[in-house]
Amino acid sequence: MSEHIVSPKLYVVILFALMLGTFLTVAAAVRDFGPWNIVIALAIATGKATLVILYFMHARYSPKRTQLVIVCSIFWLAILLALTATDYMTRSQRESQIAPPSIFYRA
Amino acid sequence: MSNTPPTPDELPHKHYLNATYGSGIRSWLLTTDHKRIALLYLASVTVFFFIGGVFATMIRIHLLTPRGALVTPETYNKLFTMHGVAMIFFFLIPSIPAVFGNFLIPLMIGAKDLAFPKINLLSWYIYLIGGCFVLYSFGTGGLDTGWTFYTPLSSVYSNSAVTPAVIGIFINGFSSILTGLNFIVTIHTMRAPGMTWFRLPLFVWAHYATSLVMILGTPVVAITLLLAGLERMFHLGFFNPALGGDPILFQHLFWFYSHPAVYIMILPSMGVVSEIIPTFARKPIFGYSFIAGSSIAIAVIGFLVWAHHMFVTGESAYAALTFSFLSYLVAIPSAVKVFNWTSTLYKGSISWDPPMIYALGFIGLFVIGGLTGLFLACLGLDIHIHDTYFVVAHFHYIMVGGAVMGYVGGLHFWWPKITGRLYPRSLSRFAAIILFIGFNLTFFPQFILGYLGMPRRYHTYPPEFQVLNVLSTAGASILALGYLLPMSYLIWSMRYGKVAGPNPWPATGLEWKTDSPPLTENFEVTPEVTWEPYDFKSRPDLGLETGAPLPAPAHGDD
Amino acid sequence: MHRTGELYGQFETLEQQKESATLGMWIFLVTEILFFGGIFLTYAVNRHLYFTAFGVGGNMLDLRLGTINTVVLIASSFTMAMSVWSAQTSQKKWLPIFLVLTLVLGFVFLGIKYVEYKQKFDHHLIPGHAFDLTYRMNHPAPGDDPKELASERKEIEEALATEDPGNPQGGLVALNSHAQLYFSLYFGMTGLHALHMVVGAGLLIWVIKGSLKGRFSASYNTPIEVVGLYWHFIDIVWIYLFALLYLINRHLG
Amino acid sequence: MQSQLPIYPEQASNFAPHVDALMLFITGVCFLFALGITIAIIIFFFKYHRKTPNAVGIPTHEDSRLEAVWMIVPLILAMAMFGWGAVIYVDYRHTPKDTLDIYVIAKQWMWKAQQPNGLKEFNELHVPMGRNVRLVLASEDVIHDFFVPAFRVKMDVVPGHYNTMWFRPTKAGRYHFFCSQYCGTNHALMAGWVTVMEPSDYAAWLSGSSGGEGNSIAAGEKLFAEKACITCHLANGTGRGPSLNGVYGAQVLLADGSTVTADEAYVRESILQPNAKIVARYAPSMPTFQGQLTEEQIIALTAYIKSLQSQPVPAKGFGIAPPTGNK
Repeated sequence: MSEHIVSPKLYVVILFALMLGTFLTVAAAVRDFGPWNIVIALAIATGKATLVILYFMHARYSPKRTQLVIVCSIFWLAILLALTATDYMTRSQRESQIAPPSIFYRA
Repeated sequence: MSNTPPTPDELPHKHYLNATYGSGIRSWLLTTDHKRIALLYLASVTVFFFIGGVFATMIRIHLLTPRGALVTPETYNKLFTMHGVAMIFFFLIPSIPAVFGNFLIPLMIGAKDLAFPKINLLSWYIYLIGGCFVLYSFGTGGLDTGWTFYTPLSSVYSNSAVTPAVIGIFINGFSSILTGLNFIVTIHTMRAPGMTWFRLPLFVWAHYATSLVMILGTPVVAITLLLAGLERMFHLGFFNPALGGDPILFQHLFWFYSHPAVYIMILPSMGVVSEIIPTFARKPIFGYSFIAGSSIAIAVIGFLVWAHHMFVTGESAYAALTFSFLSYLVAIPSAVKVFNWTSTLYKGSISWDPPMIYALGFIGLFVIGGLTGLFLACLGLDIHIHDTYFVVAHFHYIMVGGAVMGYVGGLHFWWPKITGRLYPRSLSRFAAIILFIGFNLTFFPQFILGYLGMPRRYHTYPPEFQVLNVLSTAGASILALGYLLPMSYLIWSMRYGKVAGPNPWPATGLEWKTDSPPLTENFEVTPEVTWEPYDFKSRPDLGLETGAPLPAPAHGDD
Repeated sequence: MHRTGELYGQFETLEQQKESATLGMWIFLVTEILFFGGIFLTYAVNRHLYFTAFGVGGNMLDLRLGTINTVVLIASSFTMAMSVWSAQTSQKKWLPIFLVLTLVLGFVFLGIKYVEYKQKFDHHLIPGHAFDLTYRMNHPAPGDDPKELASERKEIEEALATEDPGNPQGGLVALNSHAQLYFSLYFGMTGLHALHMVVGAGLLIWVIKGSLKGRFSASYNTPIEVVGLYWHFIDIVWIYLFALLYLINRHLG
Repeated sequence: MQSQLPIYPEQASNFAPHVDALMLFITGVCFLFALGITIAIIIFFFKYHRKTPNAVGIPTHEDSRLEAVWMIVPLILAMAMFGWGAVIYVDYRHTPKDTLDIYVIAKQWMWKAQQPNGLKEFNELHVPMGRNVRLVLASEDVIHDFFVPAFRVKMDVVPGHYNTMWFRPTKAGRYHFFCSQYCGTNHALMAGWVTVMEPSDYAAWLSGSSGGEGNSIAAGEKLFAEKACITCHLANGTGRGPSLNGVYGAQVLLADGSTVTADEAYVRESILQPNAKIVARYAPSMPTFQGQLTEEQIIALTAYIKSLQSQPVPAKGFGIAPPTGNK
């Protein structure tokens, strides 16, 4: 197994990219983009995380098996979040509109 | 009687049991030999099995009369909770993987040990520490939340020792994670030359799938129980509605692990059966790649079905429909396995050795357990049978009828390898039949009880349910005999049993190509695999159908 | 099992050993992802349910310190990457230097975290009976920026109006209770993260010792590589924590 | 009437026949599968029993078409089960518009229900036959579950949420309801009776004298707590006084060995002159309430104790005399 050695130059470039990302995300957070604020914040965070995984953690140069492990972990995290969301995002609003009678309040 | 060719008179001169690294007990407690660690697990899960078994016995005696014959409501609630916790977290989940998986995976793939022997020992110690916490909880006030720890009952209202139990299960989770991690890495990197993925024994495939569930599911239940524990200790509100939290979220997180955990229990058992059936039918297993693939499919689809435990919580109707649909999908790979096992018997040369009786018993019970799962996955029907004895019967068919039957069957199959000795053949076949009958008598009436509407976890019940409860208790006493019998003759055989020789059945796996009991290093030289799995025809070394005498008898004492 | 030099007895070759160790660490990180996944899900659901209160809570964090900490941790990830490079190229002089730098940055991070926790304690933002979202607003310390306090007051008042319109007293109870959920999650998530940092620091000390003895080189650097993976993972978790905990609702402030 | 050993509960709601039909379908399919597998295994087991010790089996080759068949056929049957179940489920979750709403509150370990006219009931629920009834469920503490086997309905009662369920009773009678989500110590005692009445009877019951009884039960329960009766007469029998569950109308065993029927007069006497008739195994520790209760309050307390008649008696800590031989 010949090991791929990433050059320090590339590490410095990644470092600057990550710093840039940090300032961008703070700058974006203090402006109002409505519902897009959270999307922007998470997109930048994901971009930063991807850089760390690909270069600092050498995933780009790793064997297929390691890459598969990474994809699997993201997939299972997505299962956890998405399938739970099927419940929370489709809850019927009817229950909350029931006007409770007085018996529902404790004396 | 029929076949008593010469057997070796003594065990091999040197093996893992008598190899000394330092003195007596220390050589066991500090061992990194996967085979010795397996035996450490065997001893400790047996302890928990008997603790859980005592609780189960008391539950069944209590339910003899409608008003409860034995204990107070508080005690009854503690009994079924502690029965569940001991059996699920400390017996069923570690049982086959930690005992047989540990012992056999390196042998089966031709490795000297697991990839991380020290971590392997560490996971046993973690298991022990977790176990001590849980025993501490049992001893100081017990536990009365149900093994599911539903909030806010567990985090606010229960007056029992919830905190140490939750900590114990949290700690124990890491034992499971490390075991799974060790198996996956070992199967990936430690295979002997020639041992390709599709030459792996199906037992190894099943453990690969099990390990996936262990590493992907266990961390979620660990964090969930940690949050519930913190909630109880510091009055936080993650899952407590009085403080704004959502108790349904706890159930989502809990079942994300705890449903796949059922597959941690049953997949290894399926692996055991997939070894036993071709060995005793003496022909290659039918549909190897489908059985291997179905293990992985079960592990993956098993993660997509958890909210079928929550159909009556008021979860969204869309979520319920999604999860019901996905739950039906997981039935297909299980069915594939059953059909392939049955087809393997066709045109086989079937021996009636004890492991085979256990394996066929497993199929019978697993079929009932699996098919009743179809009832529970059905939305329209689950509303009625949810949280009744129907569910209790269903999961006992899977976990006890399936997983434990496979465990005991595996014990009979590999006992000669583990100890180097044989056990009484007729007695063990008798025990297998007793176990099968006792089990059905105990749990089949509970299906009817459930459909009649008897809710689970009731210490007292309306009198019209008594007849079926008495039947069930009667069955439980037969079942208890079915467990005590193997326990006693297996212990007896450790000293007095006939010497087995390296390959008594004979079977085709690599584990049978080394001594019984094996060397500490497993093999004198790293083996090279040139044959397909379960191929008896191209294995002249087994001495079958070539006119040469069998190297060793199946069993010779009757 | 016997050990021959750097090769453990269960392995045939060093390559197989390194492959196993790296794969083992990656799989461990998978479990870590799902471990944090559970608490992220708890966060997501509660944020979905109590959007306003989580916004108010998030704005009570110190954005300046949070940003500095993010920079510190990213820098430490960089020095860790450089340590791996030093080991791979047998730069035995540089390796301990980069490792110690990583460790120092890690401690700086934990120090700043301590300062933040201390602040929250002073402002009565620790979940429990003393929790009071309005404490700082009503008991300003001498050094507090009046403009900041005024915006905090305005924000709480706006939030009260949405929590329970027409019932400020009930609204405050609800807001406090939901903000407590936010802070429970804040302490839970950052606390778990900090715990991982402490474990990482322990691992770093272990490899620093080895590096001073000159054990690691181009032919044997598995421990450095594996510790590096773990350290980068901690960095990734923080990148998300920063976005989710500190930046929820800054634009309203 | 049902036989001695029924295998399904009575069918008393609109859902029951559909659920039972579905049950029958799934049972049939599963039975055929299990039968097929069992017969195959038994035949192979005997037919291919090893003839000679060295015999090996004849390899059979993997057949993708066969595998496909036994994946697709079960899948089709499974989808049929899913579809049928889904149809019934949608019916469960789709509440009709014209419902009679009854509010049900669960707490450890009892049920309270409030009828549309404000009438309250404890561990009892009266519903008219043929009307669509919607229950709105709330919990004061932990998760409970309202389960009526005869109606084939069940819904969790989750604190912090309002869950609803609906059904249309189709057969007059009294049916068990249970709490089927484990909720702590007396989970099993958290059960009661649903009474399905003819609509006219129901209307009469709602407005009639029994309605007053319902209100006085509520008042009695309140008094039971206010006057601290509840601190000694714990329902689970662990208190200093006997549990009052099931005592009304039963024979009470007294300290002197005699028995007395727990009727209204006895209850009244026990409240006003507690030491007149001491229950066996209990100390005379109850204070008198003479002059502290109005007549109305005594009637309310009596009505409440009467309402506990249907409650399960705890295993220990009750005053009821053991049954005598001739009954």
